[in-house]
Amino acid sequence: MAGADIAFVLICTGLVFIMTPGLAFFYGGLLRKKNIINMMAMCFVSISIVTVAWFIIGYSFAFAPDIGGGFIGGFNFLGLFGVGTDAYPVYSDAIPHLLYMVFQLMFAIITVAIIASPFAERVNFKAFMIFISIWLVIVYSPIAHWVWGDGGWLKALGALDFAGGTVVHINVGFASLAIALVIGPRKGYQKEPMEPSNIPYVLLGMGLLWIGWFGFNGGSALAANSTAVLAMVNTHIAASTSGLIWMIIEYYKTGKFSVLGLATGGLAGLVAITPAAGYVQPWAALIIGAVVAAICYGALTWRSKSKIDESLDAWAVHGWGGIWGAIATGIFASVGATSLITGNSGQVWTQTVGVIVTIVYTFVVTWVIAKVIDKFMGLRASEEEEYVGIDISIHGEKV
Amino acid sequence: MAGADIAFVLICTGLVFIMTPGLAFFYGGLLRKKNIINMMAMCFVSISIVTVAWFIIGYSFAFAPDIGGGFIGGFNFLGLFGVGTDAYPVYSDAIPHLLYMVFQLMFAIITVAIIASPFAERVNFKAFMIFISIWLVIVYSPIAHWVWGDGGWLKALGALDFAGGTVVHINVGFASLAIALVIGPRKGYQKEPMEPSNIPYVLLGMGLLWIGWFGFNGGSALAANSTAVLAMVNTHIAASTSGLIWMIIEYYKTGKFSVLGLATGGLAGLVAITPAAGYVQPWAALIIGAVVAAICYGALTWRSKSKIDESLDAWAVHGWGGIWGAIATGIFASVGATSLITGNSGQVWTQTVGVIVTIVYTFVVTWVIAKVIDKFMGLRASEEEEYVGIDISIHGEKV
Amino acid sequence: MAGADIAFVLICTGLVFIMTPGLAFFYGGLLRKKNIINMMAMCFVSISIVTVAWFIIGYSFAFAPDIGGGFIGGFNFLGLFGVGTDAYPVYSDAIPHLLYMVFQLMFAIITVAIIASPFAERVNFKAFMIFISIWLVIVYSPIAHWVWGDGGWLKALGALDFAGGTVVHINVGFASLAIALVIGPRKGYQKEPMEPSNIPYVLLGMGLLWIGWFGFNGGSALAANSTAVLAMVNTHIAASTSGLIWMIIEYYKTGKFSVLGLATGGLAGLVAITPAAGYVQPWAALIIGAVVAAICYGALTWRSKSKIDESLDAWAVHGWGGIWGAIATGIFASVGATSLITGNSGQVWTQTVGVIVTIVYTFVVTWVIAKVIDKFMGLRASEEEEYVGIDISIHGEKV
Amino acid sequence: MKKIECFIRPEKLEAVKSGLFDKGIKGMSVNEVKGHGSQRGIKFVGRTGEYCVEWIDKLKLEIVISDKINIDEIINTIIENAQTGKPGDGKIFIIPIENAIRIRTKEKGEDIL
Amino acid sequence: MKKIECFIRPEKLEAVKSGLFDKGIKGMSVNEVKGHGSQRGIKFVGRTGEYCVEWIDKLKLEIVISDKINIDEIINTIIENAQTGKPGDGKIFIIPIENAIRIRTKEKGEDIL
Amino acid sequence: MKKIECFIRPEKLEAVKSGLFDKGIKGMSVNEVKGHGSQRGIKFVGRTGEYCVEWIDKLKLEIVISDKINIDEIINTIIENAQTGKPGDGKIFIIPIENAIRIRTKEKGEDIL
Ligand SMILES: Nc1ncnc2c1ncn2[C@@H]1O[C@H](COP(=O)(O)OP(=O)(O)O)[C@@H](O)[C@H]1O
Ligand SMILES: Nc1ncnc2c1ncn2[C@@H]1O[C@H](COP(=O)(O)OP(=O)(O)O)[C@@H](O)[C@H]1O
Ligand SMILES: Nc1ncnc2c1ncn2[C@@H]1O[C@H](COP(=O)(O)OP(=O)(O)O)[C@@H](O)[C@H]1O
Repeated sequence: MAGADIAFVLICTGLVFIMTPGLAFFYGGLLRKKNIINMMAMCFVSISIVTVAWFIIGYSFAFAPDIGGGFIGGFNFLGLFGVGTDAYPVYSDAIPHLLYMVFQLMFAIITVAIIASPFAERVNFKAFMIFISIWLVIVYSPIAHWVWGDGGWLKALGALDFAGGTVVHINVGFASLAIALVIGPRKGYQKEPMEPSNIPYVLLGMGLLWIGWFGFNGGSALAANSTAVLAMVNTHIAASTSGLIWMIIEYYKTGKFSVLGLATGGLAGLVAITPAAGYVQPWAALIIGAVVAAICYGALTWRSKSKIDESLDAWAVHGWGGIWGAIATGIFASVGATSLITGNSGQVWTQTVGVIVTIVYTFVVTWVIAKVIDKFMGLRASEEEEYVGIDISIHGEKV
Repeated sequence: MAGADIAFVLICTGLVFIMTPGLAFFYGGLLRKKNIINMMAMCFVSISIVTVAWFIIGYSFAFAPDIGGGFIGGFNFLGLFGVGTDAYPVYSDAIPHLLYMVFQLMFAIITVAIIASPFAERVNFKAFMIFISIWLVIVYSPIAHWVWGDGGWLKALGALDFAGGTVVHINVGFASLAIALVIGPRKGYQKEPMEPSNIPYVLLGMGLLWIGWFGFNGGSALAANSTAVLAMVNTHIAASTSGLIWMIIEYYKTGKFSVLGLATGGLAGLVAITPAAGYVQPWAALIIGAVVAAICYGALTWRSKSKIDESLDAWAVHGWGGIWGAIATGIFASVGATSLITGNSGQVWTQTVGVIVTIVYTFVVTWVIAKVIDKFMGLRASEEEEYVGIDISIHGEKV
Repeated sequence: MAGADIAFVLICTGLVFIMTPGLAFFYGGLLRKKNIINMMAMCFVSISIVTVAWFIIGYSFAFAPDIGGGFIGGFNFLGLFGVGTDAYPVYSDAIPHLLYMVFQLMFAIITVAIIASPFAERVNFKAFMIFISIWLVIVYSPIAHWVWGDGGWLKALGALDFAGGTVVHINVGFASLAIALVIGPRKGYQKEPMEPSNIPYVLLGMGLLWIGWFGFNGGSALAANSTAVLAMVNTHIAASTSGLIWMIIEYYKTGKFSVLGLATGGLAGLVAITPAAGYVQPWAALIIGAVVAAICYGALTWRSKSKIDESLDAWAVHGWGGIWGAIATGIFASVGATSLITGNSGQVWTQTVGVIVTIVYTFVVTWVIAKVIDKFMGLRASEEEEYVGIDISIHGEKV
Repeated sequence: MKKIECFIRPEKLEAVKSGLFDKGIKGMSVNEVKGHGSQRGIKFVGRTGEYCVEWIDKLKLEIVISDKINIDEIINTIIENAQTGKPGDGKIFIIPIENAIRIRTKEKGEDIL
Repeated sequence: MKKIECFIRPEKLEAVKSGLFDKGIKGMSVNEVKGHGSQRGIKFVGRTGEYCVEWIDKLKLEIVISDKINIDEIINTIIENAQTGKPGDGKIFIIPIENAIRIRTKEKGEDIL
Repeated sequence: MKKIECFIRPEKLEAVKSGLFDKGIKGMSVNEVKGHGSQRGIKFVGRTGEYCVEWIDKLKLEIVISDKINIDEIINTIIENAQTGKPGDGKIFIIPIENAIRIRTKEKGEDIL
């Protein structure tokens, strides 16, 4: 084991942690004043619930040796049994197994927190807590297993996913879509304006997400090395470019320079570069960032005119940003991997398989979980609670 | 000296630093609007004052070689004389002495900032500044010396305190209690509602405290090694569990899911795991976290019904969380130390001694300092200043 | 290359990054409510624009081998061509060249963001974006080249600038002054009160700037070593002292303890220690911090009574803080460099030359750029936009 | 001319507004107030239990109407849209107005409403 | 019926409210305003010195009372509880009210107050 | 005595205030409201395009004046300083006041204004 790598991954874990409070502000600021606390509560409670569930079973399902078929891990790491301070060379021989576990835990937390998007302003909080406990175990853990797990089938297939484009972003994007369809739109959706109530919160969140992403992508090298540096540089370039392009597109449409556009674009860039971060050259990061702005801008525009109230656009930004990122990895990968531009045209296809299977799995299974919970306890708050605002009615608090 | 350890402890120092601004928001948000800035000012001025006092004399009293009896350090490091960029192997041979000094400084700062709790909404700011200068030198430094100092008596006794359960939390908790008794309750306490005015600030503070605590507990290993990893994992698990349990307890009492409960519980978990962080297994962290939620919940409930206006509950959360953490370390320590569960039942007793002596010392000495200052210049703002709000009347500023 | 150094500089890069969002809050909170978002937008857009410009040409002008005369770098690193994951020993053999590039990029970003000061509350946002693109390339890059670049003339002269006192602070301070003179005061300046609308934002920004500065100064050692530790300790001491002194000066003038004074003083301390951080002893940092509070306090007082609406005082704080820091380095440097106190009285003179040339260059060139842009498209928003507030009129958003 | 001042639950604003627009009202202003009345306060949750906030968020709606409009109809519209039947629904007050002027045009009197 | 509108110092709200409750007043509304008057402004402290804010935070309290209540007594209660004797204590204005309606029950007139 | 209530654009406050002070007005109060009227709403920009906010920020200015003052002059002053000529300039309403009391001194009547 190496001190430098331990130091690096440990701090990166902290940075990924801070993304979730960051998301609480990013998302919270986009909502109406009466539901800000609830959104923050969903993000913060994700930290607690995912941690406990990961401890008990989530980590084992994702990262214990495969039980056959590459679909899911076994029970070996139940209650973190056997996960100690020695290295576990299957994943890394440079850092303690516990560190790998907690780094991965932070990924699980932020993924689950992003899923708060379609629940915004109308959630039955108790149902949300139950939902995410189940979702973590039967959606997130398996997909993480496929891509990164010991024996996972997508890994075996050769799919490239540097820091979680598939596992985190496509997954959460399409899960959010499924939930949005089950839970239905907010009362007054597209009739009343539902303007963002606190733009500085959005920007604070953006700042924290951005620095967190350095840990997310950089740390995914699992070592303080050149790959980590490359990943971090690419992350920054893609986000910067995407934010700028988004703002400019919007300027041509509205004549205003929207800082929400700048932030949303930056986020899209961060998403898109995630699977590619350690595999591509900086110039490719610039292109990936520029293109994702256009793609997600289109997706978000379409969504916001549709009947689908996927309120904070996890689908448009994480889903579509993730898809483009996965494909782009197949196009541009040139560092420690091959791709279209280095003559391996099959990689795009492999990436596409990963994308499609993930979409189908997460969409279908999430939809079923949501439906079942909705049947038994209702995913939504009562109409009156929704009117008054979730903050007061469910949390007994207000901003 | 090792680059990895320097890098690690240096960054951890930064993380511990950010806890104090975090606390400013955590505490500030819990107060009425007219006193938010004052609370933040107390936290930020603690940074300045403690730094200067630490430079001049505080570090020397805490960490210079003992002057006999294990009670206090001498004058060797006055003005940081002789504290240089070489390692000082008494504390660590892996990092420069200056780095150890500044890491410890950040601990002193956050401790002093927590003490703002009983001064909330009624402080004579000038008296506060004088109070903390004295308190640092004659309460904090000696206790730090006992536990961690070269020749400290509690260290010699074999008391375990990984990252400051006694020095920081029990100490500040009972000091706050003493101050609360001297300064007396706010005008209107328990008559008028004194509801929290900015819950998002509380959550922002929580996020910063949490990531800071990774540096606090992880960095206390003073090296980028397995112990640091274990400490960090345990920190995260205890906080997550405690927050969840607290929120659930409160749900059974009120029918609401309070995010303040989630945050306060999380904080209690962070406190309780502090002395145990590098000594226990993750499963024990889970238990420590779960139990502390109940203990601190009880303490806070009792306190808030009592006549004691220890306004932000440093006593209930840090004091009681620290006590439980210290005892729990005696029960569960199994990594690099022995305890009840590994057959060393004496450790619980050793821990108890540490707890009791700390409580008595800090309570008595703090009480005396507070009384004396109160006599000479008044700890409290005038009644009119309190009515109008400390922000406007003492700082000339308002939110 | 060394893992520890990579880990360290990479995380420091993240910390310097967070300074810009921090500045967005620091600056934003000082303005009237109707212009907060605009200020944040200027800071965040600086991230995007500087990143893209740095990628294309800025880095090359600053750090590519000199094209002769020590004035500017050549075109070798255009589009980051040849800037890869290998070390580039001219700057450091411990870290990848890409890491050095991105660390420097963060410096460029924060410098450009600080320049938003004189544009506050009256900017034509489009002109701002064009302005900073040009300014980066023909003001920032050359000055960075002089001081740190391969072949830079000030470096050759022996000027000491540890982390950018000249390049960042003096530069941006006098550039801001030039812009303020061109753009003219806000409507109602010195007639209507323009009170700060969100002091907690200022403090949040301060917290982020402070921790970021650990990365800024510490990371400038480009290695996890004793110099980094010294730089970080000095940074903290200077900031703490300066904040305290500023608050006390103001207390004697107004009878109030201004937290804005504490924060502004802290910032001045951070600025002043920047060029000296790794070269001086902690006691010197204390003196540097104490003195800068008085100097910048004077400069700010003078400025705010003058007709010059350099609205957020980049000139008074960064400009004057930087000058004092540069001179102080010539007085107190004793670690790895010589100075007045170690018998090298010429160093003060060398420092002075650096200061003067930088002031003249940045002031003149910035003034010209500003004038030209003003002529062609107007640096200022229209009168009506200024009245209504830039947030609504240019960004279509409001807090 | 009369001014109708009514104190309503915040969540009823959109309904009341739409109702009034359907009756031909064109102008109105609203602001956030805190009220005391027969509604005893709202329970909020703190760190370890409930506390009661006596001052309850309400909206104050001000609508100046011309005498040509049937005021009872307007009142009924407000009541219909703001009523929940539980304490705290609020009150409506009618205040005489002597004159009204439109700033943009300097026009005076009922017709500007 | 009359409406009492008074502008008071924010820190006096609780005292005034309690005083009024003791006199049998049940309903009132309050909101935050900024005022100008004989009080010349409040001094605040900026980065290097004082500046004066002319608009001072005040609370506007609105209480509609029935004619059965002795209005002078109410006014005195307010004055007693809101007075400091220094400029800026505020003013009380009395405004006629033509009618009052309770939204919850549709009741009209003095009795709903 | 009369109360002038006017709804104006927020950016016009300082101008209106100065104008009124020049006419000898000493006291006034202002608060933030949201209004609906002939101005159709303000366009804001979201993540991918515009949306319209119907409720527009306005300021409500309240000035109680003594009958000794020429009210038309005051109204004209307000109009002059608040007018832009575009929809949304706002309205002025005149309301009768029965009495006025200064809390500090208990004085009553016109002279306290
Ligand atoms: N006499 C009054 N004067 C001014 N405002 C009042 C008065 N009575 C009630 N209000 C306002 O109306 C709101 C609702 O009144 P409340 O008495 O609680 O409900 P209800 O009318 O259903 O009995 C109060 O919160 C307050 O804002
Ligand atoms: N003529 C007025 N019209 C409306 N509000 C007024 C008027 N005069 C005073 N006020 C309000 O009362 C507050 C206190 O008034 P002020 O004149 O400062 O104190 P005092 O009544 O003690 O002389 C002002 O800040 C303002 O809000
Ligand atoms: N009948 C009314 N009652 C109360 N407030 C009104 C009324 N009409 C207008 N207002 C207020 O005046 C503001 C401006 O009015 P608006 O009709 O938009 O402009 P204009 O007077 O130029 O036609 C509105 O936003 C609202 O706050």
